[in-house]
Amino acid sequence: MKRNIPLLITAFSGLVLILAYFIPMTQSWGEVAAIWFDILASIAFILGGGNLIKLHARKMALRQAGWAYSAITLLAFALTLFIGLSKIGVSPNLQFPDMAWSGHYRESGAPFWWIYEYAFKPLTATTFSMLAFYIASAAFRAFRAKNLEAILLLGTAFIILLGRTFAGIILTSWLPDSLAGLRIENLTVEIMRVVNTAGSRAIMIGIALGVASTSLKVLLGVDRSYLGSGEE
Amino acid sequence: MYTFLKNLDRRWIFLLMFLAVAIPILFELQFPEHPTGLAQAVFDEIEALQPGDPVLLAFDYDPASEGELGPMATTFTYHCAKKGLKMYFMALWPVGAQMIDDNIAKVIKADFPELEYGKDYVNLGYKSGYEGVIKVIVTNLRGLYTTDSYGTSIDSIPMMEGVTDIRQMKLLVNVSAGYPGTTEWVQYAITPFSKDLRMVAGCTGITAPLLYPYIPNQLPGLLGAIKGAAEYEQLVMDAYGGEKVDQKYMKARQRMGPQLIAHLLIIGLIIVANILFFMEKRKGVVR
Amino acid sequence: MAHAYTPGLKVTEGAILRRRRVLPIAGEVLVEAGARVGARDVVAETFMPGDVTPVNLANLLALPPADVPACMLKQEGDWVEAGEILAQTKGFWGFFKSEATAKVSGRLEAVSSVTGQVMLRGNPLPVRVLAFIPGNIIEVIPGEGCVVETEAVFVQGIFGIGGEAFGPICMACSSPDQTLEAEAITPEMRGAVVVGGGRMTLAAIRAAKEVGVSALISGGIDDLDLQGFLGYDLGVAITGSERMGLTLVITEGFGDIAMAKRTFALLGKYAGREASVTGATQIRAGVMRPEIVIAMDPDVERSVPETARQDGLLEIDTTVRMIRDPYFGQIGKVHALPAEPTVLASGSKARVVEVVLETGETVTVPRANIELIEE
Amino acid sequence: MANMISRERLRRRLPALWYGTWLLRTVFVFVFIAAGAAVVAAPPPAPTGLTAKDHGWDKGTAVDLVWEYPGEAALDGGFFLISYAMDLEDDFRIAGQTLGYETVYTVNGLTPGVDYYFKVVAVNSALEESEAVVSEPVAGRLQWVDGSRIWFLITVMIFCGSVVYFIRHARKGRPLKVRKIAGLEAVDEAVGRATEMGRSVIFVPGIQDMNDIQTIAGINVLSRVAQIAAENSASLEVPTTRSLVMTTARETVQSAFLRAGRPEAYDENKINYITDEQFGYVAYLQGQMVREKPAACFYMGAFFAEALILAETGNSVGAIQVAGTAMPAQLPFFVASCDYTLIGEEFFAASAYLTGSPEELGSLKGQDVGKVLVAIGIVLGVVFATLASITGPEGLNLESYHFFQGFVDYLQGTVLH
Amino acid sequence: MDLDKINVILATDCGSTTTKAILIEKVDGQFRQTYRGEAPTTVEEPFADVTIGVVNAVTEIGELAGRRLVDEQGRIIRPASDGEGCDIYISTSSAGGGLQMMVAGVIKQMTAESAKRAALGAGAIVMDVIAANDPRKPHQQIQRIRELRPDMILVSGGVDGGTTTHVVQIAELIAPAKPRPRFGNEYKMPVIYAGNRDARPLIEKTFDESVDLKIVDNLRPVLEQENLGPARDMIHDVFLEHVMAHAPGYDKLITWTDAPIMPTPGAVGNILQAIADRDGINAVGVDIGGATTDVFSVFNGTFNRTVSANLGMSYSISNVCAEATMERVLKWVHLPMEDRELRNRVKNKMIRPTTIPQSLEALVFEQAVAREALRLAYKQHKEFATTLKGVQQQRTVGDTFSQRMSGLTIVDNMAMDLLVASGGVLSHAPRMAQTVAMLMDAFEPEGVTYLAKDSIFMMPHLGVLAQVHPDAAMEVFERDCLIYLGTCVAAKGVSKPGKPCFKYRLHGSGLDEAGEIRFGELKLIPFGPGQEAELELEPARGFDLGAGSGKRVQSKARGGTVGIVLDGRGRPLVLPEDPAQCRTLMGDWVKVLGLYADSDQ
Repeated sequence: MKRNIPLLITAFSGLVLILAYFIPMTQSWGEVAAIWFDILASIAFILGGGNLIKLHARKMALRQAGWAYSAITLLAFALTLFIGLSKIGVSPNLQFPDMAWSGHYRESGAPFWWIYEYAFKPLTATTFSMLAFYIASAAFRAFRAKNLEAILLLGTAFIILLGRTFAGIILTSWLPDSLAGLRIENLTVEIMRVVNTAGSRAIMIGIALGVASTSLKVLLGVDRSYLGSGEE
Repeated sequence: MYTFLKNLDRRWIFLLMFLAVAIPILFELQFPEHPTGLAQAVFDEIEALQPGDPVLLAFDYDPASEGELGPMATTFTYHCAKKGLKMYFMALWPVGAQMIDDNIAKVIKADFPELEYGKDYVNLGYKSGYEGVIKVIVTNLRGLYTTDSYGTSIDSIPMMEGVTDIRQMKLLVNVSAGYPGTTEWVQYAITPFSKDLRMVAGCTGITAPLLYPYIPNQLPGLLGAIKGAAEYEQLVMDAYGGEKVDQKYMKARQRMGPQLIAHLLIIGLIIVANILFFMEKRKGVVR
Repeated sequence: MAHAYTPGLKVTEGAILRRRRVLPIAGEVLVEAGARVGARDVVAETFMPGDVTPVNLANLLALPPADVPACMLKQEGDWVEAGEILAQTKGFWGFFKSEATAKVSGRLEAVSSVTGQVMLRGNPLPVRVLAFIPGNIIEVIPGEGCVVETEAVFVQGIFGIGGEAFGPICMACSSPDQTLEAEAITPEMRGAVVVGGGRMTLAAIRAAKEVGVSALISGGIDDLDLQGFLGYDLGVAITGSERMGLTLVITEGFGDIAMAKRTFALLGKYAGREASVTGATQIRAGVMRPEIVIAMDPDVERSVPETARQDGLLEIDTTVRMIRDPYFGQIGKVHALPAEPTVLASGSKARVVEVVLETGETVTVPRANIELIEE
Repeated sequence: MANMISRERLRRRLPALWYGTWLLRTVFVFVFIAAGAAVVAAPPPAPTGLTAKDHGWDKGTAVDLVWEYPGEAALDGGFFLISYAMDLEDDFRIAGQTLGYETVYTVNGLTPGVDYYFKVVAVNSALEESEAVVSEPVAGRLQWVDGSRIWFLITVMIFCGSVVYFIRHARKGRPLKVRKIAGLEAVDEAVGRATEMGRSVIFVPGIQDMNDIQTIAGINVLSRVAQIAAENSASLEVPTTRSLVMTTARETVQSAFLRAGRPEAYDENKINYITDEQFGYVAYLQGQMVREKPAACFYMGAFFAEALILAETGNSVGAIQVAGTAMPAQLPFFVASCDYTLIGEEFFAASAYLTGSPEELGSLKGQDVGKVLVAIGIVLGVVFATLASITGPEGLNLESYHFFQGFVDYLQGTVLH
Repeated sequence: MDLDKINVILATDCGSTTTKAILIEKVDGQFRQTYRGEAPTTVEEPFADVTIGVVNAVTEIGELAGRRLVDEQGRIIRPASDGEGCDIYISTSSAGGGLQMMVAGVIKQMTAESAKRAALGAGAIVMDVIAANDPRKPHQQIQRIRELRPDMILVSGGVDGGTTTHVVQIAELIAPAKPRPRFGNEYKMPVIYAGNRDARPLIEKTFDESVDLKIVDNLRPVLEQENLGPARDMIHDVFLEHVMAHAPGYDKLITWTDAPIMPTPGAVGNILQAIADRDGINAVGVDIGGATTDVFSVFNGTFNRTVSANLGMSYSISNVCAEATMERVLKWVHLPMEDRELRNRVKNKMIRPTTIPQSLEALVFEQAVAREALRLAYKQHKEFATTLKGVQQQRTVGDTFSQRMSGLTIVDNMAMDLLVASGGVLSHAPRMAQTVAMLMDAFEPEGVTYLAKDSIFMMPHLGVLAQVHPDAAMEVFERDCLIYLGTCVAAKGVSKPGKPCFKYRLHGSGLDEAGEIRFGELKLIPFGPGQEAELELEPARGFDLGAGSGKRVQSKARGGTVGIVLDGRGRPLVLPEDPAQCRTLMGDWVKVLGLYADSDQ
């Protein structure tokens, strides 16, 4: 039973979405299904938050290694949630000036905005920018002209890297207009447009078929791994 | 030297990368841009619109990718505002709403104080549900959106009157850093309604190659990363910037400096690594 | 090099058999020297330490292993019933409390603080040794077992399947070369040791199993039939532990081959008598062959005295059997014993023997390819 | 009356449409002027016999128009201008135009079930308009099947059919073979390494939710990883970025432990939701990796910028890493930093490969049929497009050009719509 | 001991059925094997004293050599004096089934495999492998440990600083099982611990007094590296101390020998390794017996040994046919044979293992079975002799589409220089060419490979001797132990029959021949023992003779009792599906090599 009901739900909603695509009459059913999904997706946030609290509370309770991190996480979570929900420091909406909570939680200058602007934003941006460092070290380690494929890849990489900057323009600007196609910035565009697109399309077709057949398996109940079951 | 490089601690590379990025920023290195076809196409798409045409600006990125996508979002907003288009902002990323707020504050409120919220632009904010949102709003906007980002009922927003679905938009402008993003917009909005909708997009460098296959039928124009942003910025500023361009509209071009040096550094590193590799090969370490 | 041929299998009417019946591990001997035992009497018994079931409490309670001993509700040495709570975590202000129950009953033998496992040892398992042959206990090996001696008709088979079995001899074939077919198996043969003639067919084996025959003895068997019965192709001739519900013994070999006349006659003579049969075969160093033992009742009869002939001597006129193709299974008398090695058809050189077959034909075969049989 | 109101309301609601009409008109006027060399002639005669009919096999948004033209056989250099309105008094919206020799047109973008009037005007090369002919009111009807998607439906049916066929085929016990995938073979090795080293195994199921097929494929691999971890009694951690993924991963891991015969070793506290925020998640993982130094890391799912950050960190702590993703952009990063990488389709084939079940293998085979279909389509398209460009508009044989080009158009316009 | 003063060496190998003795003497300044003797082994009742068999065998040599080796008290006379005694006496032993071990590790493919390698390398038979990732449930494993009665247990697991939990878990399986040793009910089971250093105190605590625990260095200190030496040495020590001491008569024998008694297969491995080290070659050795087949290999200095317990020519012949399938066996047969009849013959050989083939047909069939037994044993060997598993790979972008795995076999037929055969069916084949054909068909050597056989199976003796007097061992190995059969030249690659495969040119030692081998063709060039010729080879495109596809190779061909075989049948060697076609093909090959009397003109 625990297995069959989700399978039925999956098969049913999958079927509805397919029908909705081909049968104009049923188009609105598809919309309903999609809206249901949106609702579910929103509920997932609560599930996530609950687990977050449980995970870190447990860590603290058992005094596991690094439980202090958990304490900080929980504190930050609670603080942000409280500030955001209670709209501290938010001025009321102009339409409803009498209602203290009618303002928007993201109002600039308010504490929540402040958290976002001065804690969240720099932190995520910092993490993202670490990519640059890792690209450099990975390139140093892994880009070896070991075989023909690697050499081709290296050559392309150089062209693209240069073509994406002013260096490429300077390096080949001496080429006459009749050879303009060989200028690095134009080569870059051509590589992206022709070579990359051809390759990407092939991969995308393969992936699309893979997606389609996996979806079909899910619909037919052949692939139940998403239910966490190998066998009953 | 050989042994030092052979067992090079990655922290040295990190240091070099830091310098490669920091120095151009400090010295404000800047280079002219030569716009390529795709940036031109994006520019042309927006240019072709008439004042008052509705445009959907979907900002699907987050602070992490703000460095890469912020400048083009800013330029898009600026361009649309200059053209007098009606702007409908929305986001599929939770923090996308902040990105919209940022741009409204930075561009519209600062440089176009005459534009009125609700009449000339509206922020529909974030909706959860990934591509599901697109699927719905492409045929039924009001099924999902009852208020704008600030909780105002959309029935009381003048420019929302008569807007039932996003097929009424003259153009979709999408700035995306991943999923859900341009791919989903193309797949769920443009492809099924190719007769009704057009779209241009800006994306991170990493997702750009994936979007090329959609060019030009599903996606007439595309801005790839900071380079694309810089080219577009150049185009927009050449056309509308006037004599003195504000610093905030030069961000993309400013960021091309560090990019140049960083790219050169990476090329250098690869070359050094390969010299080492061939030295090893000659020594017979690697078979 | 006097033994460069295979000594024959024993087929004798009057043998003094001694069988060591010992436990695999030390235990208690239940009989005394001089006692008379029946074939199915238990002569020695012991208890193997019970099965050990490890229970990983660290996993069950989601605890670091080192914390497990502190959570134990049972101590080492305690008897735990299945379903009893073994250990319980202390929890945290009453939250996150969990407990682990035992899945099996057993004595808590050890608690490990490294792996978080506890060992539950179940009840000891009895191991019993039967006398196998009826007879007298002539020696008791303290703690291990005993030696049983009896006078008996003793027949060694070449190959068997299955363990020890008992039952009255029952002849199913009328001649040693008659193939044992399914029709020959009757319901009255339930629990009997059924003797066939030549080859036993798969249908006969199946019928015998159906009827509940205790053991089936015949001259030969087809490899494919054996495979059909076992369900797999036997790779190595080490048998005895199969649980097929039926013990099979073949006396001569694989293929369409008649039982030796003497064997057939001997078994026929004792039809109706209780026999002990084992199919256990081990063809390796320390050879074991299947056996059929029909014990004499010392009070009633004397066994036929064993012929004084010394076994193991290859002489002119000795009856031998060819045990390798191309003459496999044929019986003849030694005609000559050339001393010098001879080149065989295969090209190799070996010491040979010339044999006159029952058909009168004289053939030369390698000495390795004959076995002596007692006629 | 009711009709009128609804129309009225509709019109109010559709300022965008109005703008659209306005724009189109402007453009057309622009085009007219640009057409330049105007030859002065008499206004052309009006088209006659205009009939409007609901366009079949659609969702009711199109109407077919057919009319006759009494003037010269073709309107030389001119065109017909088609427009429509809900009410005769309303402004007619321009729907489009046809070249002078075409007297059929399909109007799109209508509201189903609403009556429209259609108007056709002939315009000559001097941009002189004829009298208009107006049709009877006609409404588009919502149909059962969307005809424009019929080819897509057929393709889907063939594809699904072949998947189902091969699944059945395989269930009957016909053997199907899969190529050896090093990355999946290496799962044992990676988990083994973690066990021997007494370190943990980290499995990252991508940063997308369960609705992404890649996440599902990742969960398939997780099932295997978890089983081996259970067999090895290795510690497996699954940090997730979505709570639904966490729930699914828990179910999967639990049943994998059950399958391995070690259900008691399952600890759901090792499978956690961290945060939806991409880089918050990355920060958590990086910290975890640097502190705990896992000996095996699996990255199976949809990845974006975090791919390289994670993989490089894992590489620096000496873990065996196996990645699998269908994100082409992240593949090079994974290849450079991981021991094994499952590329795109390999990743989707993982579940078939790992279970070896006939259903899964059959569906792989069905996928191959899909590929054949695509290949046939590509070859046909390329061949015909090439032929069309050879025979060319100015080329050898106009008739065959029309045939080829027609095919290409049909392929592009209808089949691939 | 002064090696220069050693002139007479006596060596025995106490096998499970016979004890073989050889005498090595210095003749004209060179060591030669001069005499050999044989006697039944006397470990079991009624003698129960191994030395009786040893003395019998030695006495036989003494009589043959006219040299008194055993004194009145039945002891071996040492040192040698004129016409009496020997300088060194050494021995190996595999009596009573050899050294039987159980090994344990954490992961079957990692530390447990290393432990298995250590045990096999030391000459043991591995009865079972216990691992943490064993599919058997813990209580089943415990049951298994209780059923087995190994001579000793080797426990490994965890790298240094790695897992302790799993190692202790393994110990917690073994300790309550209370394993009993095979010999002697009263003595304690020796357990060698060669795992994670950090777990030592815990291991000591887990195993109580009931076992005799020895601790040596971790055999896998890190996953990237194996350190088998200490464990192997400890196995030898324990073998002597415990196992030997409890076998009847061995206590005496130990005092007689001048070097520790080694398990027979360990000694064979030793000599092969020594020869490969000295000459810098890759060598493979095989010993096919009645019940088991041992394969030894040394590739790039790494020694590996496997025992295929159920692949043999008599006791296990039925198993070979079952594993290989009769169909496959019959592919090697050029005579028509009937399936049902053969099956029964196979089983009859199994139950009467001492018989020998009398008819040609029987010999052909037996050699066909031998090919399959060898092929399967070699396959198992290849699967076992691998690079280490669990090693982090360093990838570069060039590897995107060729992700090689670790744990690949190190056995490379192309790199194999020497293939040594021993065991009844190989060494006692009526014609040497048959041995060559069996080796070539079963092992499929590639490139240029020397084929040899062990004349009288003296590799074990020489293996021990190599420990004491390496030079003597090498000399005898070269001169008397190995009988060179010839050289096999085979190209790797597959093509269509009749297409060119490779061109060859041979010159030297009175030989000057050139020609071309076509695909599917086999050619024998007689070339006597002790001769050497220059060999120039030019493979066709798509064929490899060692230098890469289509690249020229310069090498040396060695003569032997058979000669030089040029093999254009392709590698891998593919036999036709159709049995009739296959039989014709075999008939052709039989004719070319002159394998059997029926093909002689």
